[in-house]
Amino acid sequence: MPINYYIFLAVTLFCIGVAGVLTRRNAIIIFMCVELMLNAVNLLLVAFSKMQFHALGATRPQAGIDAQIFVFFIMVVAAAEVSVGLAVIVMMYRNTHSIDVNFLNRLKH
Amino acid sequence: MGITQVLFWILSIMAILSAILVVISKNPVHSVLWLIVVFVAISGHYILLNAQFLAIVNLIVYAGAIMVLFLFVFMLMNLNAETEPQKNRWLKIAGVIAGGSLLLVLVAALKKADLKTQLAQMNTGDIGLIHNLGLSLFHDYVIPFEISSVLFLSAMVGVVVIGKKD
Amino acid sequence: MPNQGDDAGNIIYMNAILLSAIWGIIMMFSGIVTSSKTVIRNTAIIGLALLLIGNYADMMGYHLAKIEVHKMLYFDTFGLLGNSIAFASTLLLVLLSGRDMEKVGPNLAEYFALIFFVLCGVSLVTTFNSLLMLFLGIEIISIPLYILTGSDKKNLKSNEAALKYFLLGSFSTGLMLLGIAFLYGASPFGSFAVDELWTPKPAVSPLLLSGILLLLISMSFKVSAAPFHFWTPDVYDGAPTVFTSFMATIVKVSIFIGFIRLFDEGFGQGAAQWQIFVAIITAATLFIGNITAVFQQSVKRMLAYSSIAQAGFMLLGLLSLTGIAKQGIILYAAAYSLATIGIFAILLRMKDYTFEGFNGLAKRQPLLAATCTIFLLSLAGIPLTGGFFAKYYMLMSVVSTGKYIWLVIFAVLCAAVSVYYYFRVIQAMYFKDGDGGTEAEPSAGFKGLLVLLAVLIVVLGVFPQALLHQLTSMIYTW
Amino acid sequence: MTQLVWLIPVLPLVGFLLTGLFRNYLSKTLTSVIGCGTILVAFVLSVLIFGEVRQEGAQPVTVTLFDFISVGKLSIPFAFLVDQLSVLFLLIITGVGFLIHLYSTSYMHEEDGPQFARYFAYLNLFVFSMLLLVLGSNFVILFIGWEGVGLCSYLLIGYWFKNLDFGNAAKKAFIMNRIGDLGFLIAIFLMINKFGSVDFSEVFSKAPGTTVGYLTAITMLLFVGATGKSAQIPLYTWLPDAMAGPTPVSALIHAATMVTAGIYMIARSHVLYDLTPATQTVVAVIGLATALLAASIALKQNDIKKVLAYSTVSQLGYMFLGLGVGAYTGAVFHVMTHAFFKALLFLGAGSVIHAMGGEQDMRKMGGLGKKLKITNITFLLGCIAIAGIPPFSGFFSKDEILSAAYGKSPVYYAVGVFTALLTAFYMFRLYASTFLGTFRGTHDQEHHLHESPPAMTIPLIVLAILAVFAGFLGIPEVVAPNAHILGHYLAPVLGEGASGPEVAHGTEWGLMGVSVVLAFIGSIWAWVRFSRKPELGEPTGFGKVLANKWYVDEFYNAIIVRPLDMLAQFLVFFDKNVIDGIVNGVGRLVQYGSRQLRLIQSGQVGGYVLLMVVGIIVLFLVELFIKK
Amino acid sequence: MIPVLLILIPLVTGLAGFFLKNAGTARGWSLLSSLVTLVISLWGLTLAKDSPLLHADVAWLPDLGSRFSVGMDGLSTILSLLTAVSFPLIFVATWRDSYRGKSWNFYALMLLSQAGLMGVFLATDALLFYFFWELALIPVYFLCSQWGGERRIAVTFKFFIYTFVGSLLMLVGLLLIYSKTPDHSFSMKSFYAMRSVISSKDQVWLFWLLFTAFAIKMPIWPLHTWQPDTYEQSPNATTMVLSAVMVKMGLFGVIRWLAPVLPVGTWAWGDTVSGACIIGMIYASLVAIKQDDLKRLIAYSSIAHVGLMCLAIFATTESGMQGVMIQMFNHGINILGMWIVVDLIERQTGTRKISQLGGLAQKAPVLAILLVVVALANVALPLTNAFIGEFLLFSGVFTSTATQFSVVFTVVAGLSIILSAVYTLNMIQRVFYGNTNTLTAQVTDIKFNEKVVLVAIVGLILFVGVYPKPMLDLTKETAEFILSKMNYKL
Repeated sequence: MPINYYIFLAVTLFCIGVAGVLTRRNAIIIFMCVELMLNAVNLLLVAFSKMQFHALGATRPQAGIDAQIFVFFIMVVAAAEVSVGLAVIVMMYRNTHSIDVNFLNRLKH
Repeated sequence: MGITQVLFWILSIMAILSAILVVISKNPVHSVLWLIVVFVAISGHYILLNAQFLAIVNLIVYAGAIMVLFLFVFMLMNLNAETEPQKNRWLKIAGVIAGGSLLLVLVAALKKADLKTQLAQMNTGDIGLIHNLGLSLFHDYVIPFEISSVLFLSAMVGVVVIGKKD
Repeated sequence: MPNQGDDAGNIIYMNAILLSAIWGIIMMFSGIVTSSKTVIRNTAIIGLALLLIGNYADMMGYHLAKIEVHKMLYFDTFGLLGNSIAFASTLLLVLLSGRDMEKVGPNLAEYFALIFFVLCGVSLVTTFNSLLMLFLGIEIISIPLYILTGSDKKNLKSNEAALKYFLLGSFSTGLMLLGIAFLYGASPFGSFAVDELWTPKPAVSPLLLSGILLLLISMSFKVSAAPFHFWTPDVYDGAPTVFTSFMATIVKVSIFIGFIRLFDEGFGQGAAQWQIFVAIITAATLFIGNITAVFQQSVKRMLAYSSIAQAGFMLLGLLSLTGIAKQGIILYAAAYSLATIGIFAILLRMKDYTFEGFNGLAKRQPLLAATCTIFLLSLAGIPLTGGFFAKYYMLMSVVSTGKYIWLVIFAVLCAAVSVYYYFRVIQAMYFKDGDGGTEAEPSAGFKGLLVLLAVLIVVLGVFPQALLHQLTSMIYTW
Repeated sequence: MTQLVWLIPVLPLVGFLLTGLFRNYLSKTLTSVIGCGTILVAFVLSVLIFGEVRQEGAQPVTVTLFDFISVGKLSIPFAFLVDQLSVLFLLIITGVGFLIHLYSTSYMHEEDGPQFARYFAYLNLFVFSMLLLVLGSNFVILFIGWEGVGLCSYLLIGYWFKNLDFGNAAKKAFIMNRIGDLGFLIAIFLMINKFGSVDFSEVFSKAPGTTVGYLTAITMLLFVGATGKSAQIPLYTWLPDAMAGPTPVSALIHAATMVTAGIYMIARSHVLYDLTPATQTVVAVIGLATALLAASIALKQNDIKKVLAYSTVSQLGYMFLGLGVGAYTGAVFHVMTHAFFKALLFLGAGSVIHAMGGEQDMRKMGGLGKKLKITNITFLLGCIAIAGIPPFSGFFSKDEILSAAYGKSPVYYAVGVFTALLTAFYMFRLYASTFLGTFRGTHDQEHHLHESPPAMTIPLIVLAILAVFAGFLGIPEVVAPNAHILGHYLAPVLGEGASGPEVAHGTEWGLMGVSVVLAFIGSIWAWVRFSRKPELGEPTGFGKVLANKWYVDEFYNAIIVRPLDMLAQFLVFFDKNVIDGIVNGVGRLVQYGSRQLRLIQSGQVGGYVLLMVVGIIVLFLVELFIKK
Repeated sequence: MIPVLLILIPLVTGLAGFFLKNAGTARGWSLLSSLVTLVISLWGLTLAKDSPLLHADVAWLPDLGSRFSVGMDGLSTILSLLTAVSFPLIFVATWRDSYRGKSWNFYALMLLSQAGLMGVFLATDALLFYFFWELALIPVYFLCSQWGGERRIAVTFKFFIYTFVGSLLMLVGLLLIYSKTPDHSFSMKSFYAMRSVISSKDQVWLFWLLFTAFAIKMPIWPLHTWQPDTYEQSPNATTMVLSAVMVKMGLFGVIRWLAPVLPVGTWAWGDTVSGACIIGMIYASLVAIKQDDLKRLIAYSSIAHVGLMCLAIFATTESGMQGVMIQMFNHGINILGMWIVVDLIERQTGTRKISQLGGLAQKAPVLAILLVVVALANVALPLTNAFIGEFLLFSGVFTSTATQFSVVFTVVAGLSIILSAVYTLNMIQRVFYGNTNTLTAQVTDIKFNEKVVLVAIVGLILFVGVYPKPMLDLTKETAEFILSKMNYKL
């Protein structure tokens, strides 16, 4: 499979995520869109890992494995982020009974 | 056009469509569900790329744990379509345009890439197998592995600090 | 100096990382063991002192454990000096404002634990050798910061700041990861090692360039460079002041050191390819930071903008990437952190954070006013303070490359603008009358520490190389 | 002896310092003694030196005191030049100066101690500067004296500083002098530029090798200086106002000595002028015009001192005419005689004013002759002398100039002689309306009238004698060959041809005749007319124009003073609003920018992300299109 | 050795001054310190030109190619002497001025500014020079904004930022030159060698980076607007420092760090700058005529005088150069005298408005006489020091070969002589002559300390005016040296 298919697929997903972040007001949805972006990256990384393996596998049987491990770590981090993020959002909700980011405007200028 | 290609296209379209649905669906819960679909599709890609371990992890961690967490939160706050007032239209359009043009520039930047020849090797190669991953994870990547524990610790402490009543 | 041997980078001197992680855990439990704030604070102080010592040991080549790191980390004087500055600044911060942390909320032990974890991340970011470690480091720094920002739970501003920080932060993480992915795709060796990213190919692959660009953007976000600085004023303003001080100094400068490392060792050869972007970002940062700071009414928010402006100056070092630039960044880190910590410590003593709050401070608290003046002068880059040489090195580094002279001139003009808002504080303190709420009489120790800070700044301003003598040898080997 | 010449200026300086510093402690007598004594000694010294200089073949001596300014190749010593010309002026200055000091001791007696001392301090300082002026061996020293005398005249005119009009007069004098001085200064720079020196001998020796154009520039500029100092058109208007000062001051500074500095300077640098006929013409014309203009104005003045002032201006005009036509001796001769009779007249006027209790308006005088005998006689002699009636001194000197002028061009002569007529007329108008007829003042003035004390009358008498007989120092060739002692004496400095162009003897007799006749006509006409019924009413028609001095002051005001004033006013506005406005504008711009720019910090996460994305897009666009 | 002392003494005593906590003590302390400084600088005068005591050179920032090197040639000597002379005079003259609040800080800051000034004049290392350049400014900022008039804060702030912009540009300029030095050194020697290294093209634009700073400091029209306001608003003692000494920093900078380093640039812009100077002279003189506030009047007259000096620098002639060096000293002394008189008048009558004064000569004859002498020096009357200076300046400009407009320049500039006479005499007349009014009725004549100061000043004025030789000898070599560097052409 030509790699740039995967590149474009990933980039597309990524940009959909970005668009989501831009268009939604619900903090959690925004956060989900960020997760979507991360997954796009994961996909890309895996694709690249196979590409590298295809290119260098002959000389280095381990070639490309780094990327998959990286993806693993990304998932780890994402999990941590989600826990913290949701905690923050919940805290916010407790105080304001809203998770609408448009109401986040006490701090400005 | 072998079976792999067909699957690739199906999965890709599925991913993109459901991703779009994540963004546009009014009801947060639907968004979550669509996101899960996206993850499934991506896991499918992983399998195509013969990265079984990641495919599984992706399903368990993301589609399983994380998304469920999201759902819980939504339930907790019993949010539904009505509670999210719409952003004003112009900002929405601006957002879409911005996202679209970002896509454009990225594609424009990358299409010149001399990667036509480069292939992502499909459904062969054993680097994606848990055996190899484990080996290198606990050998070359032991340091980051240990370090990530710090990450979890801090996240844990954080959630405690935030969540605990006082 | 260390790691010049054949095993360079493999045997690592990770005292700092180990200690910070361990002490983080210790702090966690200290909360359970004791409820005495003093004990907790002192434990933290001891920990920080140990960190400092451990890091110094690193530099001297003594280490707790030999650990194979497989090129994940790479230790050089630059990074280690960066560490020491971060640790020392934290120590001073805790000594000066430890008591104010107690006021934030009940979870003092946890705050300290988080701070230690951040320091762990800091020492990763200053010594990473693999994009993975950079990513982890940055996340380990960010996640506790989200919490610390929101740690004043009842305060809506604090909540809001936390949420904003979190959303924007994770967004930028996404950008960074995309960049990393591109870099990996472009890497000829299929590796994340920093020194294997650049392709010596004649034609630079667009993949690589896009990757660099995305990393530049996400790092700019972390060091709050325009136009990716938007989180900074709100977060700094909303966060509890003591943690703002922590973020604005330690975190920012250490990420800067990582920034420099990444672009120097990763993409140094290809500087011509991306310098223009750095130049654009620098100009924008200087402009927005300085101009916007002029009209602020709250000193705290003004300092937020000023930290953006200062970042703009540090970016000049990234632009030139010469030996002088590296020295300069270290010096800048030191001078800027010291001054900012000092000012925030004084700000914490004030009843109201507006400029009016400072009116007549010189009458009420001559010493506070005097030291504060020195800090401000340093930030403004007036000679005889460390700030001057910090800026001087930055300008020098760019000038010595002979390019981007226009940027240098633009930078000094912005520096002139910066004088405007820094001196507004001095004017308020000395030349205006009024009682911005009579502050609690600061303790002798507090005063002593302020004086110490001031003296340090002046020493840096007269003999900057007292700090840099270690680097210089290294610099000239390049 | 000559080596001691430096004592001559130093003595008055010492006098100045003593009287100046200790003015609160010195008694008036002591002050007078110091003031007059120093001058007297200086005078004696001058006489001694004169004794040496007048011998045949006495070479000019340069006495260098110390190195004043030396920069690069230019070296300006502080040196004095002793030769016939300078010594002659020494005599006049110290001699007349002494008499006037003496006179002042009683004239200024009403002043209380310190003020009295201040007066003498100024006076001594003036003598010092004047001596510096004539002794200087190069143009810079000359210039130092030149400005020094200007300063003293400023101080003395404004001596009664409580009266602001006097102050204004003083200021006017100083500033107008300054205008002239600028010309002088630039002339000096021209010399430095060309000759690399300002030393008389060097400059004069190098001058012939220089282009006429350059020399013309120098001479013209020097002349500009002279017009300032010696009150010639266009810078003469300060002199009449200068009468604000005490009368002895007018006598010394504004008649006898200072105002003749211009003549001295030109005579001194006659070498240059001989080389530049163009300038000579200008000098002559200006001199003549001044003489006529001033004389015409003098016809209608009622202030006794004003009349004398304008007559001074016009006499100075004569001297410049003399210089212009090359009759340097004549000019210097006239300087001398003028010094005598004009000083005499001023002092006489002073005596009158003294007697009248400060009254200066002739219309309130008359018939004073009976009361003030000595003053009357001496004043009359003075009038005759200035009117140019032989064998009084004025006749010879004026006649010498006029004949030379005729030699140059009959027109000069015609105008000059007409001026002489006017001179005779207004002088006797003055005399008649003051001393003849009946008294027109108030009663207490009348019974207060008295002759002045000897301290005032003695100088009058001495000056009268000089005014009468000084003429015989310069008897024309036609009358007695080789009898021109002065010309003979000055020959080494001014050269043999310094009496101007020769005129056939017959014509010269004729010329003398004409001028004498006119002088007589003028005098007698005025005597007859004004001794009976002096004019008291306001002048009308042309007389009014004359009485208002041809409205020259008003004219200057309109074309120079007021425009400058308006310009200055405008510049003040400009400075405040435009230049400073721009500076402040920059500051405001920053403020405004700040106020606008902080609005992008909208507080909306969405907005932030949007802007960030836009930033990313922009960077990528740069990457794609702009970079290479 | 000596230069180091000249910098250190005021610095140390100044820092100590902050802890005196007593107005009287501080006053005496600062006077003492300044006197010691004076003695030392006089000692320096007695030494031979090549005496090792006149130079000091210590390693400071090896990696930056900057050393703590100070030295005294003719130029530095004359200006450090000016600094050393003026401060005691100022302290004595303003002995009776009282300052609100912690007045000991006032004296401490004064001493610090003296240290800064000394450093500026003595530094033979460009970076060190810049260092002190800023240091001299900071204390003045505090002095003015703390103890000035009612508009002090805004005005001083403007002054500070204005000059700061300039000096930052200068820093960039110095850096650029430094980065081109082959031996990477800030030393004067290496800088003076740069004139052949830096291409004419670069010199032409580098010139402005440096000159802007100097022009603002002098100040040259049209960058002068900060000056009258600042002088007006500053406390008198500070105004004296500003105008007597600080103004000279700009001129000094041009002579020492601009003209010899970038001769081509200097030649290239000579006419432009001279033009500005000329305009400034006439402009300032005319504006001065219209001023009612004594301080503003003197401020503008100072602008005019400085314009002339700057003009002479760019004439690059020997007499011009020496004239500038001497005139810097003279102008400092004279204007100091003027300020002292103003200070007296203000303290006694409580006003500086010329229109409200009058008749002081009756009340204070001594003051009147002394002022007249100073004022005459201000209009450059012969036998006063200023005459020597301006004579040399004018002849320098006139005989200049650097420009073809020398004659025009001289003549137009000469007009300012006349104008200066106008406003000076106006001032004298309206302040001292005429009759007294309610304000001036109870004025008393000057006290002992003021008399001492003014007499000293008048003495200096006359001595230099009559016997300038020592000064000329002092500056001769330096002037020739600088010119030899300036006359270099690429």
